[in-house]
Amino acid sequence: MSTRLSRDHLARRIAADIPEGAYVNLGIGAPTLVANYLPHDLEIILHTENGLLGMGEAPQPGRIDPDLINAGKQPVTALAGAAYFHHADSFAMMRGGHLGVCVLGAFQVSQTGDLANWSTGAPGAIPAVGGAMDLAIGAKRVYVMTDLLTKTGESKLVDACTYPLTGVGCVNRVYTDHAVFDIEAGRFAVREAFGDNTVPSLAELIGLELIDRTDAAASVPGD
Amino acid sequence: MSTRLSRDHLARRIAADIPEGAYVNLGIGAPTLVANYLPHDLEIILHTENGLLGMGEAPQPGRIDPDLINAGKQPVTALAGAAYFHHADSFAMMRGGHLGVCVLGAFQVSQTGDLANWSTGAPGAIPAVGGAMDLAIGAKRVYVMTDLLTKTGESKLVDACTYPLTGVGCVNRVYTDHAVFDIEAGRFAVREAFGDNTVPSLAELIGLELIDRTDAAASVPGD
Amino acid sequence: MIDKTVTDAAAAVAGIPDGATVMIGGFGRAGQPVELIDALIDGGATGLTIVNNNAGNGDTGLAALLAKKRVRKIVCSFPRQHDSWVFDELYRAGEIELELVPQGNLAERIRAAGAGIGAFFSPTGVGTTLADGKEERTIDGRRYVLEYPIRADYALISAWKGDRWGNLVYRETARNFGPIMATAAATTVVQVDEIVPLGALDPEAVVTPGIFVDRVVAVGERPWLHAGAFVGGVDIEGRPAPFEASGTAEVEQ
Amino acid sequence: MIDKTVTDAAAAVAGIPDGATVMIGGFGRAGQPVELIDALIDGGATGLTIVNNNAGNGDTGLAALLAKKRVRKIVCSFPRQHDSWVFDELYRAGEIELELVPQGNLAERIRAAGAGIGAFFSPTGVGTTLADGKEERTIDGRRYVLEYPIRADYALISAWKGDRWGNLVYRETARNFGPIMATAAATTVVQVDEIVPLGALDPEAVVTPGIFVDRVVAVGERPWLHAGAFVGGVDIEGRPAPFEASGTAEVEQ
Repeated sequence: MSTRLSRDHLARRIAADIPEGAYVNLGIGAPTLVANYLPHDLEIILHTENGLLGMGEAPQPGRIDPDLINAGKQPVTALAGAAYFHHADSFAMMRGGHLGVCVLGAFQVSQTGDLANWSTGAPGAIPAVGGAMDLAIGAKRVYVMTDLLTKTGESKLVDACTYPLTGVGCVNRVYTDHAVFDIEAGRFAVREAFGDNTVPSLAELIGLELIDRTDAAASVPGD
Repeated sequence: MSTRLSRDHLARRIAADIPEGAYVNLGIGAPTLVANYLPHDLEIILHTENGLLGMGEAPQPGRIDPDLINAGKQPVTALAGAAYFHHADSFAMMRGGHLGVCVLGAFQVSQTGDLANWSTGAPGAIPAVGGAMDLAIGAKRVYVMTDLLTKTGESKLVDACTYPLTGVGCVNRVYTDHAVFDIEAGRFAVREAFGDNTVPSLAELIGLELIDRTDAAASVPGD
Repeated sequence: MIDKTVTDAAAAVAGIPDGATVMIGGFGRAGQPVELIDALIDGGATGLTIVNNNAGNGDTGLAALLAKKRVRKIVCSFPRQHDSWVFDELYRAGEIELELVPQGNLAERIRAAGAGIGAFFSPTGVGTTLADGKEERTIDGRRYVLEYPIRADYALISAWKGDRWGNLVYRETARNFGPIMATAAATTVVQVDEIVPLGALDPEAVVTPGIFVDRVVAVGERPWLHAGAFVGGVDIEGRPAPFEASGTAEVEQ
Repeated sequence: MIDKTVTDAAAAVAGIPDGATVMIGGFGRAGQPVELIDALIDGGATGLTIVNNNAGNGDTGLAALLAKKRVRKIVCSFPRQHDSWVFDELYRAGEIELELVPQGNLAERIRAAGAGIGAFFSPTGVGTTLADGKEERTIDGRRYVLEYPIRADYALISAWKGDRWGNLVYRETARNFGPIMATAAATTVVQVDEIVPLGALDPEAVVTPGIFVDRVVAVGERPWLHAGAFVGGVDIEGRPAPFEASGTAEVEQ
């Protein structure tokens, strides 16, 4: 049994890779946890697709403002220095490549960087895509935050996605509970293996050949 | 010698056709005169392509504000109820068909409604188009204000334009110093002949068959 | 004198015919023009095509319109939510048609309609099932799909303050789709908290110039404001909620 | 701490290389970033491609840059004006290349670059010589030409006030091309009258969010303002001008 990071630890790990001054969009679900671990002494500007740059923390219960929500429709606050804008401008910002980083959940990521995170394609399921496809192709760096394995033990890192795609060749890095992977020329490259995970043990779990980049110096991603 | 309206009288004549509540863009040059004859008791909202709805009169000399100009780069004022916006929004407003009326000058108008007003095509001339092509295709009703004849006596109303086009099939009405013409199914229709001009005398000046609509009830253009 | 104000929501939505395409502003509940939707329900129009980011929340507003079976088709990006049970049931019963559009393409297609753009190449959705059957082109080495404008007969939106010329300002993230929908409909109808005198809105801060607006109706101040200032004391759905010092907020996810 | 402010115009334009494409804001003189242009001249970069609505007025600002023969090509909608003698002479001598673009296509192409749109179908210019060689398509019975984005290496723009995050507000029609150029350049440089504390700009009224801005420099209050209020007393070129009660303004046409 290999070491697995808790979801909160993984959020902390991702937060550590986000530099001061970055413009960041955190997808709904687990990625929103990353906000809890961004250092308070650094200025990192959060974008929410529904028209706000400079999103702050959740309000106190008595101070909920139904006009001020995030993409998950949760109440939020706005920082000094925030700006509001309409939806066409908000998605122009995303599509135009102005966001430095987005963090998204995933059902599957392929070794060519394809992302599937919006639909299982199950018959009868009600589809809903929201802004996922815009984020996937828009941010300068697209990070995925996910468990490595499904509940039934299959790898979410795959040769080719079987679920409907969100974006083609768009993922730069995958943060999983077992390890951090970069996408390098059509292959997964292990950048950091957590605990007793090793490149060979990860390759066995995933069923793909992996590049070993665990000796690479920790890099600060550009934004 | 036929009766000719002065430029100011023609501006007054055009102003009389603009209903309250209309959103209007007046092209640079002679069309700007129309503003002088819009009734003060009616609210008519002037658009200037450089980012203002609700343009007012020229300022007093000591109150010139270089930040507040019209498309002709003359100093103007802004009315209560005005709004500023950037160039993409301003031209979206034009291109999207939201302006009710624009009034443009012309070198030539063809009987199919083609407009030529931006270039004589003379060799060595420096071309400049500005917003003319956007206005020509954008406003719901495109009015032209012009002398009927050039200085050398040729008709500016023509079978087909010989000057470079500004827009194709875009003109709805031509206000000239001799008469007012509508474009009807590929022909000029005389709507109103000034003074001793008649449909036959106008046809002779222009050299084209004209439709006689001088008995049509004066209509208020829609916006 | 130009006066686009009308006295009540019924007058504001008057004339919307059966079969109309109606854009409805809002992102979830924020900016949803609930009073206009209620008036639309009362007006009886049916067979509608609705354009909205979502497909209704809870049992009010857009969800209530759906529940009355007035909607033939919905164009949206994110129908499935924890509180979209009205839509979910209609969809599973095959009683409503869904056109699913990625949110940014939805916004840009609405803008394109208002801006007179015939079509545009978007990188969003390329290679996905939502681009099936769409024209694709590679420009400067990047793949794009061709997207067409979305126009409407009516737009029903919610703003914060408006004047009799129809100039509008919004409030926080309730701005969302309002400004672009206002540009894309033949008739734009707006509910505001308050109609202010002409000149009271800063011309530098007007978000929707009146040229895009046809009718404005005041519906009174939203419950979490008092005299224009935020006072809170509501839950995320805007219902008055007495909070204990130790209380926890009801939070959607 | 994020601090995009720089101490002087020279630092603001540092690094602009020979051959760069530089967008310069302004419509005529309004909103023209004269101090940044002067710094660009002092910096010595040459062989530039300039994107601006016009091609310079009088002998200052953009005209001065042209006069120094630093500009290889200009992309604009309206080069010929009563005071564009610098450009006129260069053009007639064949010393500058001109790409003439209808103003709305210029604006929309700049916006498209900032918004990640690959190309768009515009009705403007259809059937004219300015559409020669462009792809044409009829959509829903209307003719359109395909227009591509205009991107830049640098944008030099002028705003009224900014903060250290780069949030900007503009003043009146000096807003013009600033907000869209800010989105379309790899590096956006802004001159403002004044840098205000973070939080001093109303988030509802910010026109350019800081995400689009890289460097901000304060150049002092424009001569026709005092403490943020309009006081006038200048001519249309912004020069102090003692006006008689009976005086006439110098007016451009």
